Amino acid sequence: MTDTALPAKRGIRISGAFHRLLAFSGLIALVVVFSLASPNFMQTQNVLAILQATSVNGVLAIAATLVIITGGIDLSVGTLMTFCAVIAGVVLTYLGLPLPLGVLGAILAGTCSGLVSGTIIAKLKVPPFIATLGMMLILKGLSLVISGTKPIYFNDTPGFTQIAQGSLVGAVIPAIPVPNGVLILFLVAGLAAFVLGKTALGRYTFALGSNEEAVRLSGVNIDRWKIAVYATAGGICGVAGLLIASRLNSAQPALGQGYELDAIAAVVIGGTSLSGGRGTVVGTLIGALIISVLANGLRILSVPQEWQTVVTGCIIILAVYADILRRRTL
Amino acid sequence: MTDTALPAKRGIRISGAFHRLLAFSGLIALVVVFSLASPNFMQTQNVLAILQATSVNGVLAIAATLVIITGGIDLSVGTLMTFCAVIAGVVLTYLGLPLPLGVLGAILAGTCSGLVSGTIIAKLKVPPFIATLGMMLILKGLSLVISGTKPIYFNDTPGFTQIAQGSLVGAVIPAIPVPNGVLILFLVAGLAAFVLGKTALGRYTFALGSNEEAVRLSGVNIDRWKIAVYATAGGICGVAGLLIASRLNSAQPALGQGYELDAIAAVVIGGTSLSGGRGTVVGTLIGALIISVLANGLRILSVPQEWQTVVTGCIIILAVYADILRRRTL
Amino acid sequence: QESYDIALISKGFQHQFWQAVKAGADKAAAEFGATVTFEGPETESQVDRQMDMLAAALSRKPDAIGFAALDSQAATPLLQQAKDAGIPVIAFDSGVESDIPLTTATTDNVAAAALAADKMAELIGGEGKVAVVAHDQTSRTGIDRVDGFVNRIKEAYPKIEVVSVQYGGGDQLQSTEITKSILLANPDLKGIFGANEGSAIGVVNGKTELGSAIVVIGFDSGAAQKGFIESGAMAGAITQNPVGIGYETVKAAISALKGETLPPVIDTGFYYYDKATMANPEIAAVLYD
Amino acid sequence: MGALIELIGIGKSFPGVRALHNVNFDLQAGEVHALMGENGAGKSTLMKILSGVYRRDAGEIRLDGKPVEIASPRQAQEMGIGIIHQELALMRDLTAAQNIFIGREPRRLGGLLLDEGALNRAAQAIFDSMNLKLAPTVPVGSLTVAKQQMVEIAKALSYRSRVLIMDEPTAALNDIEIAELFVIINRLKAEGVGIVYISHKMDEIKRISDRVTVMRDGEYVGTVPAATTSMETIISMMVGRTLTSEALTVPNTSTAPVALEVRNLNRGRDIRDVSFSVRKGEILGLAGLMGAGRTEVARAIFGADPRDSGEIWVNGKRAGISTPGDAVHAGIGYLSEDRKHFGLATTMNVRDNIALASIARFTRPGGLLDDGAMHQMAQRYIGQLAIKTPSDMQEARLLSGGNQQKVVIAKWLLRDCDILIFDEPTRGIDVGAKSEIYKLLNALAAEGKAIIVISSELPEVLRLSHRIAVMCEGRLTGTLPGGASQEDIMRLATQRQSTVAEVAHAG
Ligand SMILES: Nc1ncnc2c1ncn2[C@@H]1O[C@H](COP(=O)(O)OP(=O)(O)OP(=O)(O)O)[C@@H](O)[C@H]1O
Ligand SMILES: Nc1ncnc2c1ncn2[C@@H]1O[C@H](COP(=O)(O)OP(=O)(O)OP(=O)(O)O)[C@@H](O)[C@H]1O
Ligand SMILES: [Mg+2]
Ligand SMILES: [Mg+2]
Repeated sequence: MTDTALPAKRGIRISGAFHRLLAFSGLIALVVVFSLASPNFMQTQNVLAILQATSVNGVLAIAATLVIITGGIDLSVGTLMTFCAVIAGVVLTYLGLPLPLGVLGAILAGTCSGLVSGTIIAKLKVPPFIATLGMMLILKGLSLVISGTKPIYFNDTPGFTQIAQGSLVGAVIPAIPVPNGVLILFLVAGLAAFVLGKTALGRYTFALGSNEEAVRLSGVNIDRWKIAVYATAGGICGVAGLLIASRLNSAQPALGQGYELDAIAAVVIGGTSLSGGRGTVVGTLIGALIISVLANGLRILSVPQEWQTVVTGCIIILAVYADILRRRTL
Repeated sequence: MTDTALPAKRGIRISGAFHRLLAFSGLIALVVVFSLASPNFMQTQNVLAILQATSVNGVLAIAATLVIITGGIDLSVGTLMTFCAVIAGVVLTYLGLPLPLGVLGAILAGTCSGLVSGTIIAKLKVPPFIATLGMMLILKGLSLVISGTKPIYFNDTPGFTQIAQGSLVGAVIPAIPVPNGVLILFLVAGLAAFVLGKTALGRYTFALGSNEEAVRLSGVNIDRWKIAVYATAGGICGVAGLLIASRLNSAQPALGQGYELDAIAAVVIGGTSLSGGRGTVVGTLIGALIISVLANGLRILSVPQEWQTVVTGCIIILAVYADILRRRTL
Repeated sequence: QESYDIALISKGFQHQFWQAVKAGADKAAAEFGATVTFEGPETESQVDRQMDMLAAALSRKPDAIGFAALDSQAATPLLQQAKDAGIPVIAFDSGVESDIPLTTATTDNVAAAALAADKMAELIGGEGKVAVVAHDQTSRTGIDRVDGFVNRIKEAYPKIEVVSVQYGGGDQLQSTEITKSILLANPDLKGIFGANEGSAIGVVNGKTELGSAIVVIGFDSGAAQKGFIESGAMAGAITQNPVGIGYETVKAAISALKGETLPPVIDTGFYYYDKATMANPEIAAVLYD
Repeated sequence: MGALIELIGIGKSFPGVRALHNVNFDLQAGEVHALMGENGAGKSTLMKILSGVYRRDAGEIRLDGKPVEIASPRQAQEMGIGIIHQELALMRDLTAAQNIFIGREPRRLGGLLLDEGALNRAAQAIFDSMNLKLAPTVPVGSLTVAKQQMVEIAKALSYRSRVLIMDEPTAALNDIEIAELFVIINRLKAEGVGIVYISHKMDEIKRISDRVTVMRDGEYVGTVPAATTSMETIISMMVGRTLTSEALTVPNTSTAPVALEVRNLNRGRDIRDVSFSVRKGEILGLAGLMGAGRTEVARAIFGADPRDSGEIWVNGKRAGISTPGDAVHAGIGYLSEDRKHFGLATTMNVRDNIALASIARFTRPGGLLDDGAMHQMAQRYIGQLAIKTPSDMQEARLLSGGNQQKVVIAKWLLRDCDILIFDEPTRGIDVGAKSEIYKLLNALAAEGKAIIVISSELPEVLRLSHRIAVMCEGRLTGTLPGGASQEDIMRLATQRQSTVAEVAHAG
């Protein structure tokens, strides 16, 4: 049996790597098409602009990925991001505390909000869709209340814009001034991939999405782990809040609603199933990149806005369809 | 054992009726609270206003219910509604054809679009979330393109506003001028409940959501039925398109995005599970009513808008939680 | 005989106001031999989406940029990039806290809304309850128009009370429902100010559905509002000059490209119009369908 | 020859697995042809090819001597080939009758409406013909696995096929129901229906089959007549060696401390005042008919369902168990009877499934998992239980039914609980592996663990139990010593409460 098992195992490994390579195919196809269509597309500045545009949605999508793998859904990622940005504004501008406390405040606010959602879902058994829809509205309202329906500017905290807009890479290699926001995206992605792949939290995330009842009957405290997943996702939304606030040098309290759809779209385009149990962070990153490459490319080509929407819709369906075909043939 | 099965069956029937009665409890609680808080709330006119405000979202939610029972999701209901309204505008205003053709055109446009979504989902195996997200964007863009990004007015078709705003009931009983839009909502609800309960299409709708693979293994052509469900839902969105166009006496091409969330929320508040296999039209109606009672009541009480959002979020969670408690104790 | 490539980044796209701005820009483009693109985010709160649009426009290396900032500060780094690349920037609709834009083609929304308040006071006889249905709680135009109206009432008309200010996102249907709630909660209401086109249409819809006779003052134009004013359902409306804004923006951009100097502000003006004055050539010129 | 079905040289591969290679099989009208083989031998795969679920890679299918292509379940149905799948394929939200007639609902008003009355009557007729007491209107999701299986059988019968494939139809049934099924099978046989019968219950093969085809590792081994071939021969064809079976030896555990004591357990109508105890080193068999409430007792002890009253004492201390987590913490493990819904995380791999109850043991400080140790652990159990899988990274859903069951068993072995409750532990497991599991349970008992075995197979209960507790209608009707006779057990298992019968009669 080992004789037949071994080559099989190797076969799987190869096709695994091959898979991952091909998963980029939709993205690569888009990049190639746009590069051919416009000489401006592949210029450093534009590539950086695309990456920068991906950072916020990418981080939100990573948060959504965790939750979706458990078989849940998080509609509150967008407004939670805003809420965290507002909290950072309160800490830094209204209270005048130093930068690290603002960063901590935002991430803590996100984690706490995630704890609340998670508790409502795990303990009260409210379906994730409803619990996070409710939280989405609550956080949206609270952001307006706390900020007094006005943007909070970070003019008193000079370093704040550096969080997303500065470039540590640019300081070393001036030719490619990758903004810190993009670094943070990759950092968060790396961390999330690590958590999903190597830690108990990650293993339970997949297990919950695969068969929650089986996990419960294995003696696992599923409530605790579920809450942990939502809290982690909340913390990640806090990072997204910092990124967007830093990019805009302000906490815009009305922003955020509708962003959950883009985030979830990135997750699903990236091959994560909404029914839970499967998913990868790399896929989500690719999904987020597909969305922003598409938006940027169509703009660069000066496609009229109403047609941009049509084309985006078509390409999203085609990209996912291509991915399905690929998996089927392999 | 039939001996034990029979009383159980009776038990289920009784608790079934009881259930349905209690399902209203969240709604009734809201109504009671608002009636006590404001003398204006329970006036005929305001009740009619609430019903009228439910009509569009209610019809969309019924469309979404069908799809959600199959275990799918339809994000395109909002923009499809707009698209159908625009088609009605083209038929009636641009082409100057008679009213019935406009009605037919809108419903046909919805059905065709549903056919397309359904085909993408059933034949290309694209997940419903992606397929309908794509359609949402495509339809949004097409509405703008077709209308030339301008509203289309129905001033040349005098009867058009009567579709939603006239009152057949009022003509008979002048004291309660229930707008036709509300009648249409209940008509659509009745039809949908009938289809779900009594026809093959309804049976397969539940069966698909319950265990698609089992249906396939039973030799049923699941693709055909799935497409039929999406097409039916599309047709219902066409009705919603007529309702909104009639209320606004115009097809507003920019409207529609975001409406899907309210529709899906109504479905889930109404107790239909997003994982498919279960759901009722009555529940969806109650869900839609809860949403509009809440919005109306808070406005009547002149609650500041940012707090309206917060309170809405809380009450949605509480309403669903109350429903869960009720089911647990029964 | 080159054709200039001008990118306009606006605050919105689908709304009639922005379509009118676009029409004005297209008109100037045709006149002066330029191509313009026109883009704007979904809602006026999506500041970051606007940044992405501006960044993409910069990557395209247009000859000039027109920019209607959703937030007065957020775009500063990108505008600096434009300046460094030698791309002239013209602000329109709202100003930017920056000296990079060469000029700003704009309406004074506060003053325009104050005029609406004056007209409202006049029409309801200087006393009673009024309400506002606006489009956006946090956008510049939303804030300015609500503040302009409410503050003017407070300052000049002590016997008038603004009982409710609610926001419907500029969505006609939602504004209709809001209006109905306000009317039902305040049966003695005298008038409502609809602070943009969608809100104003919603207010009239709500009023007609309930058969109320309150005074409605709208904002902007469009076929529906013009129709309402004609039929008397709406008393009158403030109009800006969106076509003029678009036209002046493109014209200013081309002047800049030709090296001409520009005034710091191009005031495109606003007017109050009603059934009587609608046909005046001066007014008719700034109304759009 | 006039064979109804001939499968010639069938081959089928899945990524990483060669499931079938050059397999031959033929079926005559009016015969019961048993298909035998170890877990993962390829029986289900072969039958899925015959019923249009999978496409074959190689070989030929002949129906009435003519080559045919079977591209979909529907085509198979149209050719008169019906199948009862090993993994239940029911729509849990629909009623029993709706499940049976899915796709063939009686209509009224010219096809516009479903005729629900006719549907239920037709289902009732089938149930009656099966001697099955089940309301057609009951939602299938609320039925126990056994009753779901009966619904599947009813569904297959309703097609009136010429060829009926039964893939482990009796895995979840008890003796009485099996007897009913065999009556049906004999009737069908007399009507000229050809039946393919897959089972791991060796006694059944002798009772009903005419011929036996044996497969091993995806290959055809041979076909023999059932009547004249000894069981040992068939088993050695399957396993490739002869098995030795040990007789039951009941150790003296009367002085061993009590490990688990259940006092006055109550839960609705399902559990009524159940009390019993198990000592260290003892295997307690829990016998009863379907619906007797054994599963309910096990779930209540384990904290999977809330109980109305009753106490659970572990090692002389009262254990406050309200969740499965509490139970596992107190040292109790429970292997569920329904592996698909309550046992396996089907989209996860074999390794993670085995580790599922013991993740904490592989977690290093900081929450990091020791994947190397998990791999070694998984390899150990894959070897010990002979789990047939290409690697420990294979998704559990891709394993054969019996191998999935082994994975769930491995999960609880790894967890190393002091008290183990096994609910139908050998469901769908082949003879070879079954005897391995019996040895394993004996060894665990010898180590001093307390074990409760729930089984619907009386021989299994008798073969394993040191003591046998028997349940009927939620009550414990008696406890028998190990080695008691089947008649004694059946007497207790049918000891209904007279009052209950009266109430039911009045209703
Ligand atoms: N869809 C699939 N993908 C990959 N491997 C599969 C798939 N289906 C079956 N297999 C593998 O094919 C082999 C044969 O499986 P099959 O289900 O036919 O076994 P079986 O003889 O029915 O076993 P059991 O008695 O346990 O039910 C097994 O090794 C199984 O893991
Ligand atoms: N999910 C359920 N919902 C409602 N009733 C149930 C459910 N599961 C079981 N029951 C009922 O509980 C009682 C006992 O259940 P069950 O058949 O599992 O007992 P058992 O002795 O374990 O039988 P088995 O022989 O199947 O192991 C039966 O009356 C059954 O109908
Ligand atoms: Mg099998
Ligand atoms: Mg049982």
